[in-house]
Amino acid sequence: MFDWYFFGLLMSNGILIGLMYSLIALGFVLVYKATDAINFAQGEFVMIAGFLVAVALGLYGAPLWLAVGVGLAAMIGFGFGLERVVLRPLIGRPVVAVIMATIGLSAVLRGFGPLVWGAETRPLPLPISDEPIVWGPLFVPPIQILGAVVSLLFLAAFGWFFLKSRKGIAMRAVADNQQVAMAMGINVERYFGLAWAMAGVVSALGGIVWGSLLGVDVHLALVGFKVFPVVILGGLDSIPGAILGGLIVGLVENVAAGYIDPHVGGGTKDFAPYLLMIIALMVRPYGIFGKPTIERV
Amino acid sequence: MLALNNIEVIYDGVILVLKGVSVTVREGGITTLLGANGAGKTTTLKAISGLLRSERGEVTKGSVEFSGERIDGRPPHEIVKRGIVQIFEGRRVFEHLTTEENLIAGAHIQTSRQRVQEGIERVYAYFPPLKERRTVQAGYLSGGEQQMLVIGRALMSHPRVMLLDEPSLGLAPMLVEEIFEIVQRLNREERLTVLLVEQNATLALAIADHGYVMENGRIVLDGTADALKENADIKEFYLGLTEVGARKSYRDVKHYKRRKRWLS
Amino acid sequence: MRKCLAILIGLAVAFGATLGAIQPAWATHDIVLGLQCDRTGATQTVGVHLCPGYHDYIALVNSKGGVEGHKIKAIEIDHEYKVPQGMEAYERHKKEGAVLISLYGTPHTQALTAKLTEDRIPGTSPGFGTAAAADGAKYPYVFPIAATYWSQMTAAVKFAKDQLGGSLKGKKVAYLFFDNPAGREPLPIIEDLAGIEGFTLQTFAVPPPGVEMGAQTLDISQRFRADFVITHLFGRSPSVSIKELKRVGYPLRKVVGLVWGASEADIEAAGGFGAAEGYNAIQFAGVGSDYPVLNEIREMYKKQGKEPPKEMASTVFYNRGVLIAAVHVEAVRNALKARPDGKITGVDVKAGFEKIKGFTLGGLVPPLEITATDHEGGGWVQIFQAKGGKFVKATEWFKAYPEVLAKHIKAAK
Amino acid sequence: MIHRESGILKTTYEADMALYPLPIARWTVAAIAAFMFLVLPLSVHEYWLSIVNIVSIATVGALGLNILVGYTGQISIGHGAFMSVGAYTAANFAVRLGFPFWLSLPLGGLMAAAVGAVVGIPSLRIKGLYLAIATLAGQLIIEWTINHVTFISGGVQASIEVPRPELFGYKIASQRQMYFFLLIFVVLALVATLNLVRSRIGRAFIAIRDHDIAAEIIGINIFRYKLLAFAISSFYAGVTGVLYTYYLGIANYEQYQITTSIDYLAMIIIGGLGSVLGSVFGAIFVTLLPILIRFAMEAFGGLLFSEAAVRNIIPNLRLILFGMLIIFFLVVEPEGLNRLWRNIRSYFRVWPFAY
Repeated sequence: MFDWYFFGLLMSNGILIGLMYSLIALGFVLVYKATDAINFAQGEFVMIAGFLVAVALGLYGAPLWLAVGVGLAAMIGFGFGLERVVLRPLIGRPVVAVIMATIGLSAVLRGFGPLVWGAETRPLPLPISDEPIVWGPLFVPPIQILGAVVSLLFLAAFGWFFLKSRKGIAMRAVADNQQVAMAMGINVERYFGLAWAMAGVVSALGGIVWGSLLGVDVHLALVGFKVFPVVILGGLDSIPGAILGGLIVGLVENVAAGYIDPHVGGGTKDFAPYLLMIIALMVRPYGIFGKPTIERV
Repeated sequence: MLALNNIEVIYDGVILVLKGVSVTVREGGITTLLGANGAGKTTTLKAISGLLRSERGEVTKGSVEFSGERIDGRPPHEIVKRGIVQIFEGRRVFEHLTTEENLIAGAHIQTSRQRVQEGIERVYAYFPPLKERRTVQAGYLSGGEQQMLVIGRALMSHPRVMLLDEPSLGLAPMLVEEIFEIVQRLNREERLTVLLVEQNATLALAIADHGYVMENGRIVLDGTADALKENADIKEFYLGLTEVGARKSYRDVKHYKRRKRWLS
Repeated sequence: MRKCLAILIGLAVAFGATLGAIQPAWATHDIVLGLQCDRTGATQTVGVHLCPGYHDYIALVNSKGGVEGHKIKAIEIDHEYKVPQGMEAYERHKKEGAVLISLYGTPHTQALTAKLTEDRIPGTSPGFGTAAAADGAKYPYVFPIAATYWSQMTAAVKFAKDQLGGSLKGKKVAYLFFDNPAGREPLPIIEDLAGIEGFTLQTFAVPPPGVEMGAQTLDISQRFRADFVITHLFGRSPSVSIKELKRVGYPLRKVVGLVWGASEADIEAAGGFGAAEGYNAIQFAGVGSDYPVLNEIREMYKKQGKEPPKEMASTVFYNRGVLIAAVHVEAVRNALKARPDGKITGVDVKAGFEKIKGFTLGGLVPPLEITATDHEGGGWVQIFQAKGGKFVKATEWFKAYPEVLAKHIKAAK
Repeated sequence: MIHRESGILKTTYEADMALYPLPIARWTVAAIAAFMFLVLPLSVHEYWLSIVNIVSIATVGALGLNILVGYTGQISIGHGAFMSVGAYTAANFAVRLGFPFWLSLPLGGLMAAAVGAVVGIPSLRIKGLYLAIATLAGQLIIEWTINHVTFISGGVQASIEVPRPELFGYKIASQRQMYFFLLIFVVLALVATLNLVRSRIGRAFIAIRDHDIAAEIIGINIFRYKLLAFAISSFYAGVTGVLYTYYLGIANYEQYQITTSIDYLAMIIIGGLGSVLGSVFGAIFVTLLPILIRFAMEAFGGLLFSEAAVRNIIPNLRLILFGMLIIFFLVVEPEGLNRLWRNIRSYFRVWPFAY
C-alpha cells in the first residue's frame, strides 16, 4: 500500500527546502538578469555573509539586529566593489571569462574566510527554536519556515521592484539592451553595481538562514552547487523561475531519496535534479521561464 | 549651439573612422546629415552622444561643443542630462518591456514622478496609436509604432537636441511621411533642435534647413537645404534625378569618381 | 613592457632567494617526520585542529630534550586533499629525509601505499585509509594505528546491542552514511553483522555535499522506524544529521556516529550540546582536556609566556593529533633504542612501531598493541555521549567481533 | 620559441604552415629536447623531477581542454570526469585482463572520447553558460556512476590499484623512470596538437569558435565537428587520467572532481586560450604556484608570523593568490602567459635597440 503519510512528509520537506534553495538562487538570477554575468561564487557569497554575521554575533557579541545589519551593509559594499574592480573590465568579454573570474573569486573567498576568521565551524544562533512546529501530521522546523518566508518575501519585493518601480524598469531596460539604455541616460555601470549589491543582500539573508541551519564554515559554500539545477530549470533570468526551480529541485530530491534510493543503493538525490535539468535543456534550451535570445549572423 | 570641430574617431585603437569632421547644428533648426552606408554618419552621432565608448571607440582629435561647453569624453548619461538624446536606427525598443515601461525608462533622468506622468501624456498626444497599446510588450508592436515609440521615448527626457538616425529605414512611405511630419511639428512646437541622419535625401532636405553630405568619414559638401537640392551631384546621386532628358555618359561617372577620390 | 620585465626578473630573484634559503634538514641530526595535512580542502575543519595537536606534542617532546637525545622535526605540507599534491608532498618529505610519514586522507593513503613499500618508509593512516591495511603482512609499511572503519563499525553495532538490551534480534538498524568510498567502506561489515545478530538493516546514503537530508531522516523515523541509527558522515553533514533527526523526533541517544562525525564543532553547529543531548560518538582518542599530556602542553605554553592555542578547545580533533604524534614518537623512540647512533631509517621505525605496547599516555591513547601482523593495534574505541554540556565517557576502551574483522581482513585482496 | 626571428619572408603556403618556420627553430627544438631528455633528468634531485612529472601530466590534460575551449569555443566543466573515465577504463583493463600500459592507455583514451562525445551532444542545442552547466551535470552523473557501479569501480572503496607500468620487462617505478615515461606522452601530445590545429579539422574548430552559425553556412558540419572536438579533447583527458593512474598507482574518482575540472580551466586561461604553448605555460604555472608559495612562506613567513600561524597562512594564501591570479590575468592580460611571452620576445627581437 502506498504510504500517503510518508509521501506528504516528503512533499512538505521538499517544498520548504526547495524555497531555501530558491533563496540562494535568487542572488544568482538577479546578477544574470541585469548584467549577463554568471556568478559561480554564489555559494561563497553566502559563506562570507554567514561568516560576517556569525563572527559579529559570536566573537564580538553584537546584538542580532546589529550583526544582521553589519552583514547586509558589508555585502552591499562588497557587491558594489566587486562590480567595480572585477566585473566591469570584463564587460563584453566571452562568457568563459566571466565564469572563470567568478571561479577565481570563489577561490579567493574560500581562502579569505578561514584565514581571517578561522576555519572552525561557528554557530549562528537565531532566536528561534529548534523544536519543530507540529501542524497536524506535519512537523516543520522554524528555520525552514523562516527561509521559505524570506524567499517568498523577496519574490514579492523583487516582483514589485522590477514591475513597478522606475529603478526596476531601468534595470530591465539595461538587461534588455545596454546601448539603448545608455542612450536614454541610464548609467548602466551603476545599475550593474546595484545588481551585484542586491545579490549581496539576498546572499546575506541566505547566509543567515543557511548558516543557522548548517553552522558557518567553508562547507557552507557548498550550497552554491544547488543553485545550478534550480536556475537552469527555472530560467536564468526569471525570478519566479528561481522559486519554481527551487520547488522542483526540492521535490525531485525528496522523491528520489524516498523512492529511488532504496532500490539503487542511494545517492540519486544529488544528480536527479541535474538529470532532469539536462532533459529540460534539450526540450527548452532556455529553461522554463527563461527568455530566448535571437542570434543573427 | 552644437558644434563638432574637426573630430577624428578611432575604433579599437586602430580603425580610423572619422577623419576630421566639422558640423554645426543651429538651435531650433533641423540639420540633416546625408551619406551612403558606412560613410560615418552614425559614428558622428555616437561621438556626440558619448556612446562611442561602449563600442571601444574614442574621439582622438578635435572637440564636441554644446552651448559653449566641451562634451566629448563625457559619459552618455551626463550628455542626456545636458539635453542631447540619440535615437538609434532600426527601432531599438526594449522588447521585453511594455510600451509604457519603455517610456518610463526613457524618462530615467527625470526626478519628479509628476513630470514623468506629464511626459507620458505629451507623448500620447503626439502619437495617439501608442496610447492604445500602452500595455503591450514593445517587441510585438508594428514597425511604425516602434518608430513612434523610440521617438516618444527620447522625448521623455525633455531634450533640447534630438539626434535622429534614419527614421525612414524599413517603413512604408505613408508612415515615413507621418513620422517626418511629427518631427517637423516637434521642431516647430517644442523648439526642438534636430540633427537628422538620412539616406532618403528627398525627404530629409524637404524638412531640413541645412544639410551636410558625408563620404568615407569626411564632410564633402554642406549648405542650406535649398542649395543642396540644386547641387548637381546631390541631384544625381541622392535625389535620383539626372539633368532632364540627358543620357548619362560613362565619362560623367568617372568624373564623379575622380571628384570623390580627390575629396577623400 | 619594461615593467613586465622588471616584475619577471623580480620574481626570478625571489624564487632563487627562496631556494637558497631552504635549509637541507638532514644537515642537522634531527629526526624528520613528514606530516601531510589538509587545511584548505574538503576536510579542512579536521585538519586545522588535528595538525596543531601534532605539532604541539612534538614541541613538548623537544622541550623535554627530544627522544633519546635527538630533536624531532615535523615538516607539515598541506595537500588540499588532492592526490597529486599528496604525491608531491611525499617526495618532498622523502627528500628532507623523513623516516615516517603521517598520511592524511583515504585516497592519498591508497596512492602512496605502493610508494611507501618501495621506499621502505612507514606511513600512518589513523581512522581512515583501507581497513584491510590492518594486516601487517600484506601492507608492511602502512600503519592504521587506530581503529579502522571496520573496527569502528563492529564497535557501533556492539554499542547498539548493549543499548537495546543485549540483543538485536528482530530489531531495525539504519545506517546513514556519506555517499563516498569512505562512507561505504563499513558496508560489508554491517551487512555481515546483520546476519549474525539477526537485525534488519537499511542503508541511507547522503550524497555530497550533504547539506540536506530531510528525506532520509523522515524515512528512518517515519517509514522504516529504526530502533537504532549508526551514522558515518563527514564535513557539515554530521551536524545536519543531528538537527534533522531531532526535527523528526528521533531520540539522539539511539544514534551513534563514527569517528569523523563526532567533534565538538559538529555539536556546536547542530545547535550546541543542549540541542544534541544524548548523541553518541565513537572516538579513537580520549576526549576532553583532562589528560596529563594536555596539562603538560599548557604548561609548556605558559613557560613561553603564551596562551594555549585556541585549537585546544576542539579536544576531539586536537587530541587525535596528539595521539598520532605520541604514537609516532613512541615508534621513533623504539627505533632509536635499537640504534643509539641516531641514524635510523624507515625500516627501523617500522620495527619500532611493531614494538609498541602498553603505552596509554594517561588514558588519551587506547591500550595499543601493534605487532608485525596487526598494524591497527587492536582496533580500540571509546564511546562518548553528549551530556550536560560536554562529551562524557559512555564506555571504556573496547573492541568487538574480532572474528568477523579477522575474516574480512583475510578475505580482502 | 625562444630564438630571435625577424621579418616575414614566406612565399608559399607550405612555408607558412610549416611547424618550424625558420631553420633556427629546429635547433631550438633540438636544444630543448636535449635538455629535457638528458640534462634535466640526470642533474636534479628526484623531488624536482616529481614536480616536473605532475606538470607533464597536467600539460597533456591542458592541451586537450584547450582544443575544446580555446580552439572550438565550447565550455566544459566536466573535464575531470573524462579523466576518471580514462583512469578507470585503463585500470580495469590493466588489473582484470593484465593489459600492458601501451594497450590500456589508448583504450582509456578512446573510452573517454566516447563518453565525451555523448556529454557533448547537448552542445548542438545549447551554448555558453547553459552548456557549461550541462557539462557540469555530465561530471556529476559520471561521478555517480563510477561511485556506485562496482563493476567499474571495483568495490565499495571505488579505487583500483594498478601495477607499475612495464617496458620490455623493466618496471617503471621511481620518479626518474616515471619522468621519461611521461615525457614521451607530453611530446606526443604536443606534436599531435600542433598538427591538429593547423589541419582542416583545426581550422573548422576555429571557425566554429569564432561564429558557429556562420561556420555552418560556409559548409562546416558543426554537428560532426563539435562532437569531434569533444571526443578529441576527452581523449586527451582520458589519457591524462591513465597517466595519473600509472603515476599514482591507483585509479580513484575522488581525485577527479569539479575542483580538478576547474584547475584545468584555470591552466588554459592563465596560459592562454587557443594556444599550444599557452597550455604548457598554464600547466607549469598552476602546478608550480602552490609549491612556490609554500617555499617562499617556509623561507620568509617566519619573519612575520609565528610558526603555527604560518602553517595556517600557507594553504589559505595559496587559494587567495590562485584566485587573484586568475582574475588578474582575465582583467589585465586576457590572452594569458602566452601573450606575455610573445611581448617579451618582441621586446628582445630588437633589443637592445628598442625604438
